Formats: sequence, C-alpha cells, structure tokens
Amino acid sequence: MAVITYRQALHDTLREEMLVDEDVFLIGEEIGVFEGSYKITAGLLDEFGEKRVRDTPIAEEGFVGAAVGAAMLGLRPVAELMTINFSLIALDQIVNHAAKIYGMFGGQCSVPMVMRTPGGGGQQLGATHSQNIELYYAFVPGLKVVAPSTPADARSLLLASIRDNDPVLFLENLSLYNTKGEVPEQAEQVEIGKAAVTRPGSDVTIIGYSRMATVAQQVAEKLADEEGISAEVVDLRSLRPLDRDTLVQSVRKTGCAVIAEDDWLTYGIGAEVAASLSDGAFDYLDVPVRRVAAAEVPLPYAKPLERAALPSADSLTTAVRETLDAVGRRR
Amino acid sequence: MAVITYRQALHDTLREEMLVDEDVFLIGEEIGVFEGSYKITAGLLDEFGEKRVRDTPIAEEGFVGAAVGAAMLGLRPVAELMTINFSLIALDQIVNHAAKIYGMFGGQCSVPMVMRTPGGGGQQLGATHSQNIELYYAFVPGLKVVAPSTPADARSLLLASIRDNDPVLFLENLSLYNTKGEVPEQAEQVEIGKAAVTRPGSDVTIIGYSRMATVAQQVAEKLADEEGISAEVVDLRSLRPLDRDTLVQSVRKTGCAVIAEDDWLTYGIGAEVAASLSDGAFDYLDVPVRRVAAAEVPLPYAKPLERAALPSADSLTTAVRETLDAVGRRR
Amino acid sequence: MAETATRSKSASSSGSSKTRRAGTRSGGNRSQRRASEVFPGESPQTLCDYYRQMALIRRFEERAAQGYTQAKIGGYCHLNLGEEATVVGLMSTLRSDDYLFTNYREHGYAIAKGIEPGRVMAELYGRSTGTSKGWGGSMHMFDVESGLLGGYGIVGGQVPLATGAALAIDYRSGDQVVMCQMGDGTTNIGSFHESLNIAALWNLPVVFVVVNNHLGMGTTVDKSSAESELYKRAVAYRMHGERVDGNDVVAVREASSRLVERARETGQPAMLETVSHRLKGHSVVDPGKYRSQESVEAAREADPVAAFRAQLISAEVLDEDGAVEIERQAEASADAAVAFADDSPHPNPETLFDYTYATPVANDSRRLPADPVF
Amino acid sequence: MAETATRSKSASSSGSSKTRRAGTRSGGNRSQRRASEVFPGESPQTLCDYYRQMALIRRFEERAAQGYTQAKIGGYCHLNLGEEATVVGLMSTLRSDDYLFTNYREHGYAIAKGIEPGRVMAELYGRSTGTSKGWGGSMHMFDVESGLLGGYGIVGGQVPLATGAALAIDYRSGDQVVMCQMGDGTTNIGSFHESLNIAALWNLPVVFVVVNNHLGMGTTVDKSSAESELYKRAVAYRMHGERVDGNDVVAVREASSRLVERARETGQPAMLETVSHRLKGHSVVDPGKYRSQESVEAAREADPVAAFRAQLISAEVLDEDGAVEIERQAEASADAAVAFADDSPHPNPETLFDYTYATPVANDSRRLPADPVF
Ligand SMILES: Cc1ncc(C[n+]2csc(CCOP(=O)(O)OP(=O)(O)O)c2C)c(N)n1
Ligand SMILES: Cc1ncc(C[n+]2csc(CCOP(=O)(O)OP(=O)(O)O)c2C)c(N)n1
Ligand SMILES: [Mg+2]
Ligand SMILES: [Mg+2]
Repeated sequence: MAVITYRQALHDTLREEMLVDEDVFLIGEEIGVFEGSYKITAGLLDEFGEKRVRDTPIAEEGFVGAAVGAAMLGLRPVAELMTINFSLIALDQIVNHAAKIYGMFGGQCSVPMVMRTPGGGGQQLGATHSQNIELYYAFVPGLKVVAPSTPADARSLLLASIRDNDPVLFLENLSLYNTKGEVPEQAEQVEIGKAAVTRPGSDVTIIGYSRMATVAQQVAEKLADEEGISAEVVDLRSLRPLDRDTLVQSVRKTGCAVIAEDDWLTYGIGAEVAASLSDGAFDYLDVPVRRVAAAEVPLPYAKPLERAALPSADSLTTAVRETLDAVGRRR
Repeated sequence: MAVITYRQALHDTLREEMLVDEDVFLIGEEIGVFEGSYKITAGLLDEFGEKRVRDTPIAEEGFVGAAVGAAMLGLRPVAELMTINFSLIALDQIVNHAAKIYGMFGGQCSVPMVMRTPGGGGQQLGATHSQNIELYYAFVPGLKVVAPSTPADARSLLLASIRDNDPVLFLENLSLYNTKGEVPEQAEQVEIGKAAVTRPGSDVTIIGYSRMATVAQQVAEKLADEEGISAEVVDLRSLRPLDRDTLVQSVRKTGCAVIAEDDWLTYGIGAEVAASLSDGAFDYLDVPVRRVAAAEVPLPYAKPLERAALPSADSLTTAVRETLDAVGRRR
Repeated sequence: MAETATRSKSASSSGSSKTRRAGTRSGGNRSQRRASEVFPGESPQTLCDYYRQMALIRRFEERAAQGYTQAKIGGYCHLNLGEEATVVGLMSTLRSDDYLFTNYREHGYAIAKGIEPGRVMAELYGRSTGTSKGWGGSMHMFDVESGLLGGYGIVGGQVPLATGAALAIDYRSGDQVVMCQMGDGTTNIGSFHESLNIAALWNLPVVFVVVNNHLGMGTTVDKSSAESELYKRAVAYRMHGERVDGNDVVAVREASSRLVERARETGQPAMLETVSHRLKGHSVVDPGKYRSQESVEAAREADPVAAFRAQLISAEVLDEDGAVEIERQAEASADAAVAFADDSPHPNPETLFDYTYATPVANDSRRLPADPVF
Repeated sequence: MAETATRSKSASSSGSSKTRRAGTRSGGNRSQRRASEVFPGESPQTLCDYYRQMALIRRFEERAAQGYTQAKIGGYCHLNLGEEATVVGLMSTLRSDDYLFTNYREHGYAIAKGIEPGRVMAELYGRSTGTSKGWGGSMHMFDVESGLLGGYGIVGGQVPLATGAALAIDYRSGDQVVMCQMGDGTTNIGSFHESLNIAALWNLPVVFVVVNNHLGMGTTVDKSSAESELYKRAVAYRMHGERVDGNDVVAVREASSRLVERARETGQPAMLETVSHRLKGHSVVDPGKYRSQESVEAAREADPVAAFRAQLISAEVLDEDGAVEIERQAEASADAAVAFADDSPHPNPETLFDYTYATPVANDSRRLPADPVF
C-alpha cells in the first residue's frame, strides 16, 4: 500500500497496462514530446516509443475517430482529450459513432476504447475552459462513464476501463491530479457501474462524484468533528450506468440527502440523482433532496466572480446544515 | 384564425420576419435549391434570393460558426440544422462560442441568432438519426431553448426567438411538421421561458414538450372521455429557462405527475422536471413523479424494436393509470 | 498530382506486382480480337463478370425502390443507381480481407464486396437475417466476414474511422488496405480534413475514394466546394490525388488497383475521385425537382450499365442474348433477395437490450417506456 | 499561389491604391539616405513607430509573465514574445474599423490594434477596467471600439466566427476587412477547413493569418501538418496563399497590406503565413524542456525586436540613445499598465448574473451554489 497522487496512479496504471497488453496504446495531443498537458503520460514516449504513444495534430474529431476505428479492429486505444471542453469537437465521433457501432450493427463489432479527460473549474480558465459537461456522455446509452475521486479508484477504474470492451469516458479533474491517497499494490477490480459508500453515517447522505466527492468527504469529517453530525458519503464513481440502488439504500436510512456537483444545477447530473431518490426513497425522505451546484452562468475569469459561482466546502456545509435543520436533526 | 400545419407556421413566420427585417437571413444545408430537407423553406430562395437564403456546404461547424460571427455584427441569422443529430458537429461553436460570447467578453457583444432543428425518432432512421438530444442545449447557460408543440406556438416562439438578442435553439420535431392547428392572424407574443397549461385538470398533471406534449394532450382527452379522469396538461415550451413555477403550481393542485419525454430517461429533461417537482411540491406529492421516456439503447431500425423502445400514447396512458391507481384516484 | 484520367490502361508506377489483374486470353477468334481492341488486356470473363455485378446492383436497387414504395422498407433509402461502374470497379480491387468503410449509399458496395444480396435486402426489410440483424437499415450495413466495416449515415463520420482502421493495420504490420468511400459533398466537412492530414502524416494504408456524383442532396459541387476538382484537395496533405471516369468500370478498376496496391506496399494513402451521375433523387422519396433538364439528360446518357452493355456488345464480348441472359439472372437474384427478405423473421422485441454493451455492466438500464424506474 | 516571400517590397497587383502606406520622405541627409537603402520607401517615423510598438509589446509581455509569477494573473497566460514583428506588421495594415479575431495569444494584438495597455493588463489582472471587464482573462480580450472581436481559447474557434463577420460585411456591402489570426497547429483542425472553403466559395473579405511559430504546444509543424508549408493549403480552396518572414515587420506589413486591400476591393479571401519563433514556453508556466538546444538558439538569434533595433541603428534611423529612449518609454508604459491594473477594482460578485443573457428572460436561474432551488 503506497500513498501516491492521483496523477501518479493514472500514470502507473497506463504504464502497467501497456506492459501487459501490446494492444493498448495512447493517443492524444501533446501526450508524447510535451509529456501531456497535465503530465499524466510523462516518460511514456521514451519508454514505449511513438507507436504506443502517439502525438496527434490538434484535431479532436480526427484523432478520437481514429481511435474508434482502431478499436473496431481490436486495439485498445486510450485517448487523452486535453480537457473535457475540447471533447465537444469530438462529440460526433463519440456519440454518433463510438457509442452506436455496437448496437447499430447488431452486436457485430465492439469498440474497446477509453477516453480520458479532465473537467473542472476553479483555475480561472474562463468560460470555455472550465466546464463540467460529463452529462453529455452520461446521457448516452452505449457509453460507460466513470468519475473516480481517489487515487485508488483512479487506478482500479482505469484498469477496468481499459479492459472493458465498450467505449468508456474516464473523467478526471484538474484539481484532483495532485491529491494523494493510498493505493494498494495489487489493484482491486472495481466494477464499473457501482457507487461506493465512502463514509458511513446516519443523519444525512451527501452524494458527490469526482472533485465534489472529495469535498463531500471533507465536509462530512468536519461536521462530524465539529458538530457531531453523522453524514454518510456516497461517491457515485460511475455516472453511466448510475447505481441507483446504493443511493436509495443510503437515503432510506438517513432520510435526507444533499448532492454536491461541479456542473450547472438545471439538468445537471444531480437532477437525475435527486429524481431517483425522490422516487426510490419517496416514503423515507423527510425533506426535499438538496442540490449544491455551480451558478448557471458562463464562468467568469476574475477570481471573486469565479469563487462566487462555484460550489465549495462552504456552500456544501451550509446546505447540509440547512437540510438537517429542516428535519430537526441538528444538535 | 386559420388552421395550418406546423410546417406552414414555421415557413410563414420565417417569411414574414424576412420581409420586416432586412437583417434576418437563412443559412443552412439544402435550404435553398432543395427547399429544405423538410421543406420548411420552400419558395424562399426564389422570393428572397441567395443573399437571404444561403445554401451551405456540408459543414455544420463552419456554417453555424459563420452564423455566430454574422450575429456578432448585428445580423439575425436563422440557421437550419437538418436534424439535431448533426448539430453535434457544430456543438463547439454553439456551446463554446455562441453561448459564451456575451458573458465571456463582459456583455460587450450579443449573439442574436436562431438555430432551428428537428429532433425525433419513430421514422426508422436508426441510432444516429433519431436522437433527442435537446438536453445538450438546455443544459447550457447563455443559450435559450424553446420546443413548441403546436403551430400557434411554433409561430409565436419563432417570432420571439428571431427578435431575441441571444442564441436560441429552436427545437422542432419530424413528426410534428404535418400536424395542424389554429394560428391567429396576429401572432401573440409568447414569452420565452414560460410553460403553458394547455388543459386544466385536477386528478393528475401530465407534463410534456415537443411531440410528447401533443401526445400528452391526446392521452388526457381520451382518459377524460373514456374514464372520466381529469388530467391537467403542461407543455414546457421552454427548456431553458425552465418554468418551474408553473409546473409546481399544477402539481400542488393535482398531487401527482407523469412526465412524457422522447429522450432517454436517465439524465433526460424529465430528470430535472421530476427533481424540481419533488422539491417544490414536496408536501403535495402523493406518489413519486413518474417518467415515461425512451428505452436506453441505440435506437434500432427494425420497426418492432423501434416501437418497443419509444414512448407512445399507450405507455403514457399506462403510466398515468398506474399513478392514479397508486393514489387511489381511479374511478 | 495526376491530371484527370479517363482511362489509364498503363500499369501503375508502383504496386502493380500484386495487382489482381484478370489475365488476357489472346484468343484466336475474331470476337476476342475485337474485344482486345476495345478492352486491351481484359478477359471476356472478367468483363462479363463486371457486367453481371453491375446489372445485379441495378436490379437490386430497383427492387429496393419498390420495397420502399410498398413500405416494406422504412427510414431513408439512398440508391447506387448510376454509380454501378464505380462500385464494381472499386470493389474488384479489394481483397476479401481488405476493409471498406462507406457512407449510407452502400447497398451496391455491400453486394460487390461479397455479401449475399438476400442479406442486404433483409437489412433493408429490417429482418434478423440482415447484415446488421435489422438494427441498421439501409444506411448501416456491416459484415465482418466480407470486410464491410460499416455504412454510416453521418456525413463524414466514416472518414476518421477508416483512418483509424488503417492505423490498426499499420500498428500490427498487416498488409491489408482500407478503402474509405464518401461523396463529393463530404470533402467540405472538418473530419475529412482532419483525417486526410492524419493519414498522410502517419503514412496509413487507406485509399479515400470520393464518389463525385455532382450533387450533395440538391447542392452542386460548384456551390459547395471552392476547389471543385476535388482530387486536387489531396495536395493540402502532400497526398497523391487523381480523378477517373466513374462511368468506366475498367478505368475505375485500373486507378483503384494502382492506389490500393501502392497503399498495400508503401503504406501511402491516396485520394481517388470518381466522376459519375446520380440517376435518381438523393433518396427514394426525392423527386429531384431542383435538377435541370440537362443534368438529368446527361445522367441518363452516361448511364454506366447501358453504356457498358453497348460496349460489350459492340466489342463482341457479349451478344444480345448473352446480355439478356445476364440481366435475367440479375433479375432472378434480386427477386430471390426480396423473397429471402420477405420470408425472414422480424427481430424479437425481447432482444432490445442485447446490444447496448459488449461487456455487461452493473446497473444497466433495461427499462421499457411504460416501466417505472423503481 | 505565390512562392515564399522574404520581403516583398513591390506594391501588390491589386488594392494598393487604398493602402495606408507611410510616405517616403526623401531627405537630404546621410542617415536618411542610408535608411532608404535598407528600408526603401519607408519613413523613419513609421519605422520608429514600429519599433516603439514592438518594444512596448516586449515589455508588456515581460510584465505579464511577472504578474503571473506573482499570482496577480491566473488561468493560462500565452505571450507574444518572439512574434512582435508579426503582430505590429499585421496590425499596421488594418483600419480601426476593420475587425480582428485572434486566438488566446493576443495581448500584443490588442495593444497594436489600439487598446490602451492598461486595459489589457487590467484584463489579465481580472479587473472591471479590463477589456472584458475581468470576465475573459488573458485568452479572451474584446473591444468593440478598436475592432478586436475576441481572443478565443478554443483552437480554431475563431475561424468560423471571423468568416461569419466577413459574411456580415459582405451582406451589408461594407468595405471593412476581417483578419483572422491563428497558429500553425490550428491549420489541422476541421473548422479551419470548413471556414476557408466557405470564405472562398462566398468570396468573403477575410485574411486568414497563420502565425507559424513552428510549434503547437510542444509538437512541431512537421509532426502535425502533412503539408508543412502551410500557406500551400490555401490551394485546396483555390485561395491565394503566401508566406512571409514573420520576423521582418516591414515584410509582414507589405504582404498583409496587399492581401488586406485585395480583400477590401475584391472581396477575395487570402491566407498569409508568417514564420517566426516562440521565444519562451507555450504559456508562462511551460519551461519548454522538450525543445532542442538549436531550436531555442535559433529563436533567440532571430529575436525580431533585437534584430529590428540593430537594423534601425545600422540604417541610422535610430541611434543608441534614441533606441534606449524608446525602450524606456515602453518600459514606462508597461509599468503604467501594471499600476493601472493593480489599482483597478475587482468585479463585484453581485454582477455574477449580469451577462448570461442580452435579452432578459423569464425564469432565468440566479442561484448561487448554496441557494436552494425553492
Ligand atoms: C453531418 C451531416 N450533415 C448532413 C447530413 C444530411 N445529408 C445526408 S446525405 C447529404 C448529402 C451528401 O452528399 P455527398 O457527400 O455528395 O454524398 P451522396 O449522397 O451524393 O452520395 C446530406 C447533406 C448528414 N447525414 N450528416
Ligand atoms: C480545440 C482545442 N484543442 C486543444 C487545445 C489546447 N491547446 C491550447 S494551445 C494549443 C496549441 C496551439 O498551437 P498553435 O495553433 O500553433 O498556436 P500557438 O499557441 O503556437 O500560438 C493547444 C493544443 C485547445 N485550446 N483547443
Ligand atoms: Mg454527391
Ligand atoms: Mg504555433
């Protein structure tokens, strides 16, 4: 068991899978000579050469589509999309091709590929470079979408994604790359499609994914320490499929829930979570499910504006407190 | 008051706006010589010439982006995207540019443009040509998204959209083009952002938009006639902004709701509607909000499979009946 | 960059060694002498086989149009009428383990690549015996065995995929070649540009074939492509490009064979533009009212099936009876395809959730519209 | 297609009549004679003004790098270091009512197009006095008055927009021209292809300028563009393309002026490739470790600011004191810009919902993260 960063976990897993499977190769912009915009692939070009680590022109549609085509012949491309914002350019190849080929041709040809990409705001990158649009993928049957929040999950879910025979959108987050956590030497097999209860509790359920799952964890710990609140934390981990059962089970126990998400509120990932909980835990909910999400604006560059627009430990804490107040469960 | 088709209402409105405002022009694939894939623009090239009715190469990103650029200089382009499926190719220009330019530059430059596009399945067009991905637009602050279901709304909302100074995604539907309805000579001004109660009722609220709003209407009428059920029907009309108040008001009255949507269930438009109702009408809901949506598969071509996958009057009727049974309100 | 070729009979500068060229039978009789003047180096058998295939595609497409009119076929239905020489010429140059990616106008390609016409018609009819088990329809045929890696309905969608398949061949040092068919209108979309650049940059064995039928749906090449001699666009990628008469099956075969074998041997991609006409509307429902009388006339006059038939007869490769016999057989095959399709079972609605994922996954939704979430 | 130009001093074949060319002062003294040998037809005043602007951009960018290191500036920050001659040469050919679209590497363009350096720096500092009121940051400058219609952070994003702006000019029969700046790496993306085709097809007055600094982020042109002589790509659209030495401000001015005026008079688009070097990393945080020693050396040696200074001195347009004085002024302006930025107010968080829509709309969400929906 070693404590490593999320970045390192990704890097090591890519490397190991490349070592064990000749069919795995990396493709993307600036992943080789430049070593990756966020340095996930540092050193891999030197180790594996240009065949296995392929720098592409700036052509998201072209190179993602090429990865889909290569996967159709049985290779296992791991494409890096520099940030999820640029993935819009490749969306037709992902939604209309990668996600459709298996079904549209009656199950004759699978598309075993991974698209790694970070989302996330809070770095003052402005409106076009700070989006959380995983919804665009989570909505699409035929795709699988995972969003690990810890180095350990990053490792096991990347492993599972590469070995999976379907196209997987693997969501990372700019602000998670430097976070640290324990990662077992032998990665456990984490199943795609399963959420995790990362902290047991009884007063309230806090649900998050990606960065906000870690914020949820921190908030829960702080509330426990400082206010004796017992919050259960659920990390979605998989956005498609969505593990409704785990969510509902938790809320049937706690009777209330707060969802923390980095994307915009209306139609965001949390909308489905709230809808599912309101349905599956209808008789157990003491108050409405509360959502903490980004303000619905093109995210401004200036720090005070950006800070006001994005969810944080503070806004989540407020929402949890207010939820507990509403059910009269604050001590 | 004339009874005309949805297609005719669109055509006439485009024509009238072109007559009154020199800055309005049409741009899109096959809208001129071919008269539009669905013939909305028939005759307009002859009447207005190539400057006002511009056939483009097959280049969704290029021509939509060109429309955005032209709008930045104050023209009012109405772009036709042949179907919403092809709009994915233009998504970067729509989401990262049209929707961002006003905010990202601090309100200096507005983008007064309309993107007309039909969605819809049920025509055996297969997995890539039958999608309902209005969610991709409804999710984005900076865009406005309207989805009229009647000829009258098609007319007034198109008028409002063309006169609006923001980018508006105007959602049509293949199966609505031939539907007929009364359209007042003088179009009333319908405000973007407002839902409509299209049928008052007291037993249950049925909510839909675009094609499913008309199905909801039919189902409600049939249930009234045949089973004496009083269903209130709400047509969302605007997906962004979403008129939560009108929805909540209705459900506070009826105590239960069924949402009918053509898109996929998980993360679909109905998720937000259900989440909002479960929150805003928390104390009024007698049973969970029910959703009727498409099966989550790449839509197959073969008729029996396609029919099984798509929502219909039958599946909506079943859901409404089951909801009423659950609250014990069926007579 | 080669100039417009009408019929390049010379072997290509590279790659001819592996070309599957039909041997010339230097026969002693008059008709073979005559044939070898009009079709030097071609065996009558090969020529007849081309005609057989072209006639079959013609009849097949006519049946498809009928089936559509009878509502046996749904969705969109785009036909290869007028493109038979191109289709047959191109397909004759691919090995069965070479890969083909096409657009949605691919019935003829599917047949000429080696799929049973019955299975192609069954796909149009949406039956389980179809090339995509009824999941794809007219626009989305697929067959692993014959190497048809898909017809695609999104304009330009197949181009990055084909490039990626060529990348996989290169990755595995295989000797297959990918052919990527598309229409003239497709050269204006971004994926075309991105993919040709990538293919040239990485030296991938893919031949991009642009079937120039002068029209997108109703938009002419002149109105959509600033460089209307489309093959010249290859120059933006330092790629070889050339143009050939798409109504001439032998010319298409020659050019394609040269570029395919060049790709096979050197890995170099190329672009081949074939020029022909669309005989009917964009799809079966399109009456084509926007077309000028001349354009329609020109198309009819250039009809590659009729023209090739006349050539074969004048070259005495075939006599009238022989031609009629081939057409009779083509008709019989097309009818058999219809019968097969009509007799085939519809897919069972219970299979609806069978092809969402290749690897089963926890919590996958298998909800029908009337099913509640919980 | 023109061949590579190094310094085309001749007037263009078309469009020269409207060129705003600085008049030649045929002076009597030695230094002016000397100057007119090295810079025939150029007024010393114009040349000094170019140097003034180049020096200002150099100092400004150095201050921006400092501000970034001091965390006064956030996000990404891409500098024009090494591209000063290109920037100044290009901008000198635009009228103030001509429009400019650029990528995210646009501080220099903003200044040279006529925006107060203080407002540019204030945008970097995220202040309300900035060109985008602090909403855009380094990558997203905008100014209606000076015709800067935006820096854009999405590679290729500005190209369709610029084409559309040219369409609007054409629509209104205006006589403005649009310049669309982009980097070498941008020529590989689909929007480039789609837009150049549209601009050529519709004859729109836009000059596409490709600033070839040899690198995307760390990827060289050879590794990303199959046709690495980028200006040649214009041929795929029957568009005029040419290349010019981007380190030579006068050469850039000449070529740009010719193409801008040609666009103004005939509506014809064109592509101009300027070749220069990026002196530092892709953005301020990039140490550029991937670059070869030679490449770094070559860039340093070609430094357009140092080279132009030396030329001006050797041509006796300036003496050392004059040069130092200009640099001192540049430094003062850059410092003043920093002071202005630093003193400017931060945007008020209460303005967060002010710029989502230009036309107010019912039921718009104005929820902060901690606010409940109901
Ligand atoms: C991305 C996209 N845009 C638009 C369409 C609608 N469409 C279908 S076929 C077609 C014309 C294609 O013309 P061409 O490439 O010349 O092929 P052809 O039909 O002539 O074989 C268009 C515009 C589409 N399917 N996909
Ligand atoms: C669509 C898109 N893909 C990737 C990026 C990340 N990115 C930012 S700058 C850049 C390199 C651009 O190179 P070039 O066009 O030569 O411009 P330069 O930075 O050299 O001025 C890349 C890949 C982006 N911003 N947008
Ligand atoms: Mg065509
Ligand atoms: Mg560059």
